[in-house]
Amino acid sequence: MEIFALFDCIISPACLLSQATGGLKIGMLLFLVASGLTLVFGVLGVINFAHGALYMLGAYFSWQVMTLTGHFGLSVILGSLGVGIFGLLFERTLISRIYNAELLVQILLCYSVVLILDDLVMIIWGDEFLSSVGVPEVFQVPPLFIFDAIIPPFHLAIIGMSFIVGIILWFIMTKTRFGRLVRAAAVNPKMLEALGININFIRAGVFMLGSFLAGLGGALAASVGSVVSGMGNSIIIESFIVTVIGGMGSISGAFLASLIIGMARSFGAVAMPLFTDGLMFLIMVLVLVIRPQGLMGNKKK
Amino acid sequence: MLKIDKLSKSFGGILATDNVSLELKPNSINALIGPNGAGKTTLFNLITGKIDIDEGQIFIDNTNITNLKESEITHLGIARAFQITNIFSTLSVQDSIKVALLAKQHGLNNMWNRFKAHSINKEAESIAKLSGLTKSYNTISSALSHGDQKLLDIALALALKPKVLLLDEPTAGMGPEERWKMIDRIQKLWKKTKMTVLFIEHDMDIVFDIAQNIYVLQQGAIIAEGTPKEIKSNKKVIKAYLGGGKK
Amino acid sequence: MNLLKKDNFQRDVFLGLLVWFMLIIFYYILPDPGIHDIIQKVFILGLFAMSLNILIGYLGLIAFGHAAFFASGAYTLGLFLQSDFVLNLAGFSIPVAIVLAVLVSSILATLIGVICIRLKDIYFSFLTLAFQMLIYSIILALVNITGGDQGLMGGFPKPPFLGIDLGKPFDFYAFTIFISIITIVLLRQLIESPFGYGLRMIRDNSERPAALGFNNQKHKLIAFIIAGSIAGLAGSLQALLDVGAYPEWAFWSKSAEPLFMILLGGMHSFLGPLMGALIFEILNDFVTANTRYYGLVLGLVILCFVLGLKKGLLDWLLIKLNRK
Amino acid sequence: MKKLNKYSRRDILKTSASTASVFALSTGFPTILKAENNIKIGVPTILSGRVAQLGISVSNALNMAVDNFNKSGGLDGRNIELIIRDSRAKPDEAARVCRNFINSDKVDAIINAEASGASFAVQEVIRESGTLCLHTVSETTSLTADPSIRTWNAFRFSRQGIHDAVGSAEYAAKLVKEKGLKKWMSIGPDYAYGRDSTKTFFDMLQKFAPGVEIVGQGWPKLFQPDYTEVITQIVREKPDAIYSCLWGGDLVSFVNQAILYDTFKNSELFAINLADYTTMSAIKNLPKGLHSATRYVAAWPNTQDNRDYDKAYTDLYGDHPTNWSWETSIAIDYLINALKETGSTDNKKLAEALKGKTRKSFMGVGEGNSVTIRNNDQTLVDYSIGWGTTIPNDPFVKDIQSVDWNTIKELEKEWLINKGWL
Repeated sequence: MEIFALFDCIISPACLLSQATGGLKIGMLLFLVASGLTLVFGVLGVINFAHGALYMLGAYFSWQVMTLTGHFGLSVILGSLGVGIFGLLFERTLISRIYNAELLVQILLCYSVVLILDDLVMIIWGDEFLSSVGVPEVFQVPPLFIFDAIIPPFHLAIIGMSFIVGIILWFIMTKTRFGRLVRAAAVNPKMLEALGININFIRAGVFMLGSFLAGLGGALAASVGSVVSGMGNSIIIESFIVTVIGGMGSISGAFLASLIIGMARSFGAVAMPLFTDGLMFLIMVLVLVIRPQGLMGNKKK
Repeated sequence: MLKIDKLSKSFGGILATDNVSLELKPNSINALIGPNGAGKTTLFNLITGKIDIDEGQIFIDNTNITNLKESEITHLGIARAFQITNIFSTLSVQDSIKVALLAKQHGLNNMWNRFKAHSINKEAESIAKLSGLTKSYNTISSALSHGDQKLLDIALALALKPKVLLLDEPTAGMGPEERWKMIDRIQKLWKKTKMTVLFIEHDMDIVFDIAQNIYVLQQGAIIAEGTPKEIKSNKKVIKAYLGGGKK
Repeated sequence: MNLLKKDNFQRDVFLGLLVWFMLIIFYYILPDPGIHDIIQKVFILGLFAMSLNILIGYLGLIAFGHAAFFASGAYTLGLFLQSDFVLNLAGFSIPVAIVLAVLVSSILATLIGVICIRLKDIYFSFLTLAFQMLIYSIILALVNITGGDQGLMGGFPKPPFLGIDLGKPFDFYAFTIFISIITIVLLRQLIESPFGYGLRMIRDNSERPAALGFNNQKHKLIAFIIAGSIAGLAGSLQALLDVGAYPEWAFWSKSAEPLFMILLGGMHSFLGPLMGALIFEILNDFVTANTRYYGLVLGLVILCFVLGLKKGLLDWLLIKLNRK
Repeated sequence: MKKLNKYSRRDILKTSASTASVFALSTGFPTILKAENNIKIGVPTILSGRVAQLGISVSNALNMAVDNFNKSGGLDGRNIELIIRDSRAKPDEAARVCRNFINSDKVDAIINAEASGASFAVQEVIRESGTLCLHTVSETTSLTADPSIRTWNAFRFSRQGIHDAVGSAEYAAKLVKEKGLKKWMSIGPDYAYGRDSTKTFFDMLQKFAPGVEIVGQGWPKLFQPDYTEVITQIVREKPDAIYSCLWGGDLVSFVNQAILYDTFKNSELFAINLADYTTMSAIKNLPKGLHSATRYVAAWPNTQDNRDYDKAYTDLYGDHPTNWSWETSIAIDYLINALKETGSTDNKKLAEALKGKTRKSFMGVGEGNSVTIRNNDQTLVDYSIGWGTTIPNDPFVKDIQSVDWNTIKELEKEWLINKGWL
C-alpha cells in the first residue's frame, strides 16, 4: 500500500487530472455495459449472464462493419444496433421462456449462451484475436496538455458520448411513455396486462435496449482493444460488481457505482497496484453485508 | 391468559396500533373484527413477535413476552395460523405436521435417525385427526384443496400445543358451505383442546355465532369490546362498522 | 434380503458396500484405465456436486462460490503433504491430510457462511461469488505459499498407509470410491434425518419456521458448513489425483461445473448430481476427443436440458417410473 | 482501408486451413494409420478458447514433420501417430488427458504443449509414470531449472525465461548507455510469467547497466480489456523506457491505447513479445522504433534454412509460423532423430539419445547453426534470440542484433547459484 504515492498524486494537478479522466473513461465505458445489465434485471428480473457475450458481439460486429466500410461512426452504430437486434431475437427465442423460472435455470440458460457464442465467434471470425477497429482519424491527433496532464481527445469523446447516452437513457426512462410503462412493468406486470398493454412488447423492448447498450460498450472498447472470443468474461464480472454496488435495477446506482469502480481502478493503481481486483470484490462484499440492496437500490418489500 | 397492555406501533408516522389493551380469559374463544386496514393482522404480528413493538407490553400467563423473538414467544405458548396459507408446499401433510412437531421440540437437529421412522408418527396422526386431515394424510401439501390447505395451516399451529391460538381469517376465500365446515372444525378443536382462541373474521354471522367475546378494531384502536349481544347493540360499532353495511 | 426392504442406514451401508464391491470387480473385468479414470473422477466431482445440492436442492439457496471450499480442501492437502510434517507422520500423513483438508474447509465455510446466510436469493448468490473471488485473489497473491497462478508445483509424496499405496492406480481407485461412497451414505442419512427435513421445510417456506419456534439461520449455517466440508473433501481427493492444486479450482467457472451437473442429473433426487457428474464427465471425454468446440456442444446440451427436459435426467426418469 | 481487407482475407484463409487441419486430426485418422505398431505421441494442448492459436500452431508444426517422416517410410515401416487433445487450458484436464494418453492410449512419448500452470500438472503425471515428455511451450524457468521439479524423463524445447531476460537486458543496456535511459518502468501481466520475466529482466539489467532506476511497475490482469490506468501511471512517472512482457491481444490493446497518449514519443518501449506476426499485424499504425525480441520472424536468424522453414510452413497453412511452432518443430525433430538413432521406443533409451544432443537447426545459433539439449538440466540452448526495432510493414523488424549465448550461460549460472538451484 503506497499511501504516500496516492497523496502525492492528489496534490499534483497533473496527476490528479490524468488519473481522474482515466478513471472517468473506465467508469463511463463500464456504465454503458452495466446500465444495460441493471435495466434488464430491474424490469425483467433476469440475471443476464450473457450480457458480457453481447458486449463481445458488439466488438465483433463493429469490427466487421469497419472491415467492410472503413467508417468508424458507422461501425459503432451498426455494431451496437446489430447487437440490439440480436438481443431481440435472443429474448424472443430463449429469455422469454424463463421469466418465471428458477434462478438456477435463468443462470444456466444464460451461461450456456455464453459458451455457445464464445465458440461461434471463433468459428465465424477465426481463433486468433482480431486487431482493434482503430480510432477515427479526427482523433488521431496529439493528446491535449491541461495543467501538464495528458488527456487523449478520444477519451474525452468516449466520456462525452457515454454521458449523452446516460442522459438519453435517463430521458427515456423518466420522460417518455415507454419509460413510464417500463417502470410500471418492473413493479407490477399484471397490472399493465390488465390495462391492455402488451407486456411482451415492453420486455422485448427493454431487452433490446439492454443488449444495445452492451453492444455499444463492446463497439467502443473495440476501437482501442483487441477483439477476441471470451472478452466479455471480465466485463460481466465487473458489471455484476457495479450492479450490486449501485443497487440491482437502479440505473442511477449503476452510474454512481461505475464512477466508484472507475476511480478505484484508476487511483487504486496508484495506491495499491497489486490489489485493484481484490479491492473491487472487497467493496462488493462490504456493500452486500452492510447494505444488500446497494447504494441506490430500494429495500425489498 | 393473554394480556396486552397499551400496545402501540407506527409505520413511518402512521399509527397502525393505537394504545391497544385487552385480556383474553383462559379457555375462551374470541373474535377480532374491524374494517380492512384496521390493523388486525398487525396486532397478530406484534403479539407473535414478528414485528417489533414501539410501546406497551404483552404477557402470557403473567410472563412478560414483550420484545422477545418470534421463536421464543412460540415456545411460551402462542401459535398462529396465517391469512394467506403458509405451508410447506413439497411436503406431505404427515411430514409437514411432523416437521412442525419436531421444530418445537428442537428435534430437527437430529441427524442420526430417519425422519420417516421417527417415533413422533402417532402424535402427528392425532393432530391430523383433530384437524380433519386424516383422509389426505399422505397428500403433498400443494395438491390439497384450498380448504384443506387452510386446515393444514391450522394443524401446523396445533402441533405447537399452544396455550393461545391466533387464527387470521381461517375462512378467507371459501364458499359459504366450506366456511361453516371450517367453523365447525374450529369450534370442535377449541372444545377438545381447551385452548384460548383469538380469530379474525369478516363474516359477522360466524362471529356472532361462535365468539364468546368480540373486540372491534378501528384505525388501530379498540373501539369496543364485549359479548356478541353487547357488540350488536353498541352504537359506536354500529355507526363505525356495521352502519348501513348490514344487508 | 430382509436388509433391503427397509429404507434405513443399515440398508444404505449395505448397498454402498455392494456398489463399491461391484466397481472393484468392474475394475478387473474392464481393465481400461481411461474408464477407471472417469469413474473415480465421477465420484470426486459427484461429491462436489452433491455437497452443493444440499444447498441448492434441499435448502433452495443458489450458492455460486462453492469452489472456494473445493480449492481450500485441495490446497490444504497439498500444502500439508509438501510440508515437513510428512516426515514425522509417515504412514499417517494422508489420513491426517484429508481430515485437515475437511477441517480447514469447514472453518472457512463457517466464516463465510455466517455472513452469507443472512442474505436471500440473488444477493446470497452474489455474496458467495464475491467471497470466492476474494479467495481466488488471495491464492494468487500469496505466491510464496500457493505458487500463485501456477499452482502448487513439484508434487508431493503419497506415503502408503494401512497397506494402501495411492501411487498405484488400483489403490487410488478403490480408496477414492470407498471414501466417496461412505460420504454419500452419510449424506443420505443426513438428508433423510429430521435435520434434512428441516432443510426442506426452510426451502419450501422460510417464513413459517420462525412461527414454529424454529431458528432457520442456525440450521442453514450447519448445512452450509457440511456442504463446504464435503466440497473440501472432494477437493482433497482431486488434489491427491493430480498431485497438485491449482487456482483455477477457486475461480468462478469451477463453481459453474457442479451447477451443470446438478442441472444434468437433477436436483430433486438424491443421486441426481452424481448422475449429472457421470453425464458431465462422459460428455467431456467424448466432446474433447471429437471437436475443439467444447463450449458450443456443452452449451447446446445445457440448452436442451433447460428448455427441453426442464429437469435433470434422474429426476425425469424417476417421474416416468412413478407414473407407470 | 486496403490494409484491413488484406488482413481479413488472410484471416479467413488462415482460419479455414487451421480449422480443417485440427478437425482432421481430432476426428480420427484413416484406419490404416491406426495400425497397432504405430509409434504413438500424445499431445496435450490448448485448442479452444482465446489461446486456441497455441494448439493450432503446435499441431501444424507437428503435422508438417510427422507427415514427412511417415512418407519417408517411418521407423522401419512404423508410422508416428499423433494424438492431439484439448485441455481447455485447465491443469486438471491436462493431467487427465495425460493420464489417458499413458494408460489408455499407451503412448510412447508426450509432447507437452501446455501453458505454464498446466505444464506443472503434466510434469507430475509423467514423473509418476516415467513417460518420456518434451515440453514445447512453457517458458517458466523453474520447470527445468529447479531440481525439485525437474525429472529425468522431461526435456524442455521451449525458450526459457532466464535466457530471454539476459538477452533482453544485454540489448537494453546498450541503449541505456547510448541514449541515457535512466528511468524505467515495467508493464507486465499479473501472473507468474509476467512477474518472473519482469523481475529477472531488471535483475539482469542492473548487472549490465548499474544505476538504472525503476520508477514504477504496472500489473494489468491477464486479458484485461482496458489499460487506461497503467498508461496514466506511465504518464505520471515519465519513464525513459518501459519493459513489457505482455503478449498477444493484450499487447495489441496496450500499444493501441498507449498511442493515444503519445506514450512512445517520450518513452522507449522494450516489448519482448512484440515481434510475432499476428501481434504486429494487429497493431494499428505500428509505431516505428519499438524494441522487441524476435519471437519468430522469417528475417531472423537471417539464414536460408530459416526462410525455407517459414516458406514450407506458410505454403502448407497459409500463415506464418509462431514462436510455438518453431519450438515444437525442434522438439519433434529431436524425437524423430532419437527414434531413428535408437531404433526403439524405449523411454530410457530415447531419453539417453536426447540428452546432451547437439543438432543443426534453422533456429540454431550454436556452432554450425546448431541447438543443444543441455546435459544437466535437459533444456534447449543456443536457439536464436535477437532484438531489433519495429517498422510498420513486412518484415516488421529491422536492425536485429543477436544475443551472445556465452553471456547468457554465464549469467544464467550465476543466477541459478543465487537461487540455490545449482
